[in-house]
Amino acid sequence: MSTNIKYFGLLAEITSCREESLGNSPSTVNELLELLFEKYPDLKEKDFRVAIDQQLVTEDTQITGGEIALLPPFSGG
Amino acid sequence: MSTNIKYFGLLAEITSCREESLGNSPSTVNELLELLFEKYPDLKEKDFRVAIDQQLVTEDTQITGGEIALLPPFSGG
Amino acid sequence: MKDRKPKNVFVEGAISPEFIATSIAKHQSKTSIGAHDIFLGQVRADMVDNKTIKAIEYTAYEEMANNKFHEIREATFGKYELSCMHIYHSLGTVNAGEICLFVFVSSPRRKVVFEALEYVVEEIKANVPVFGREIFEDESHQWKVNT
Amino acid sequence: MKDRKPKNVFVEGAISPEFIATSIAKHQSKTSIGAHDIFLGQVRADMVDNKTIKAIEYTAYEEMANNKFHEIREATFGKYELSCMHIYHSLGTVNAGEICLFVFVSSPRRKVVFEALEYVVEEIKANVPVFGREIFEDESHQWKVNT
Repeated sequence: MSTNIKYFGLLAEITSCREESLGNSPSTVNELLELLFEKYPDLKEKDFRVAIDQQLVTEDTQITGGEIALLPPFSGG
Repeated sequence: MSTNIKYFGLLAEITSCREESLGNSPSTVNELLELLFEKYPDLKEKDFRVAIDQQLVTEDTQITGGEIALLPPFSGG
Repeated sequence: MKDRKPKNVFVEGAISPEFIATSIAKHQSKTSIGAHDIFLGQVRADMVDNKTIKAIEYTAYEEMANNKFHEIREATFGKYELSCMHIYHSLGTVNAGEICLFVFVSSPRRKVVFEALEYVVEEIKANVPVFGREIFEDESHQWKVNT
Repeated sequence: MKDRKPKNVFVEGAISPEFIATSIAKHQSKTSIGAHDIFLGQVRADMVDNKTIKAIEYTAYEEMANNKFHEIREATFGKYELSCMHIYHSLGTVNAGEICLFVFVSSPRRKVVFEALEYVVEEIKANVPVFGREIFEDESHQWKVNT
């Protein structure tokens, strides 16, 4: 199973893409973050939250599919 | 000296005029009100305030000239 | 806003949406503003004893009212850091559904506009000698009381 | 307002004063409304390190944002007795001085619109995934942070 990830705002600048498909299938958010920090070391410095299917999740949340998104601080309005 | 009085809103309906000049020269607001209640008995039932030169005054305020106005409850907006 | 002399707040009849749009557009050159807050009072077609209000006819003790509006402006600028403030109130007939009061405050940041706008509107309701005559569909009337 | 499905809150580019006027005008047939309160967010030409912001470019996680806007609407209707509520937010480029957020609440009486409007605006700022890229006059940029 591949893992699809959307990046927004500043994070999309760091990854140079708005969306990508990872070959791996991390089983928790924590595992996902480790993979991403290896791929994009600059991410580590940044403040962001993770959403799965549009719900904010914590690092120990299990990943069982769904749409994953990395969200920098919101700045609407 | 005559006393000029402006009436607004509901009060102008009771007095049938928006402005009038009384022949008498009451020396306090209280005296003025007695004169007006005699002339317009219906005023007695009504809730209103008195302004002299656009400042709200109390019943014992001295009248030494100026523009007198009878103001029913404000209902702007 | 350097213009702090009492000015005429009253407009004849209802305040149109186009008038409001023009006022908003004028602020687009003031690029230090980050937040606007606008209050609009609209005439309600309330039903009283089976009769419906079709309009309110506003009169005012105009000189005193304009001075009170000015005092409210001064007090508000003293209490809150605003970029600008505009107040317009109708005189004469305003039909149900039309706008009779337009209060517009602007500031670099949003927190202050919420507080300032409510303050201004409550001050106007309480302290400005404006009088509303509510006209029913059968042409009878009653005098508006603010709550 | 019976329409409680998530709807698209986003508009492309700045929100014009005419758009706001049209929205106000549409409420003149709703004669149970006595008070409107409108918040407008305007892009500030802030200066940072001697460079001036000339525009903000907004992007959003649109599906999540529209769902969040919907949740905020539902929560607000649950907390406050409103006649209606409208929210519009820009996507894409909004120049300094132009409007990027338009929140409009209406009610029979005024007290509730003040509270409801501030609640809605704070909820939007805190909980809706919208991202502002601040563009300086020399085309460099920084990412907006809400305070």
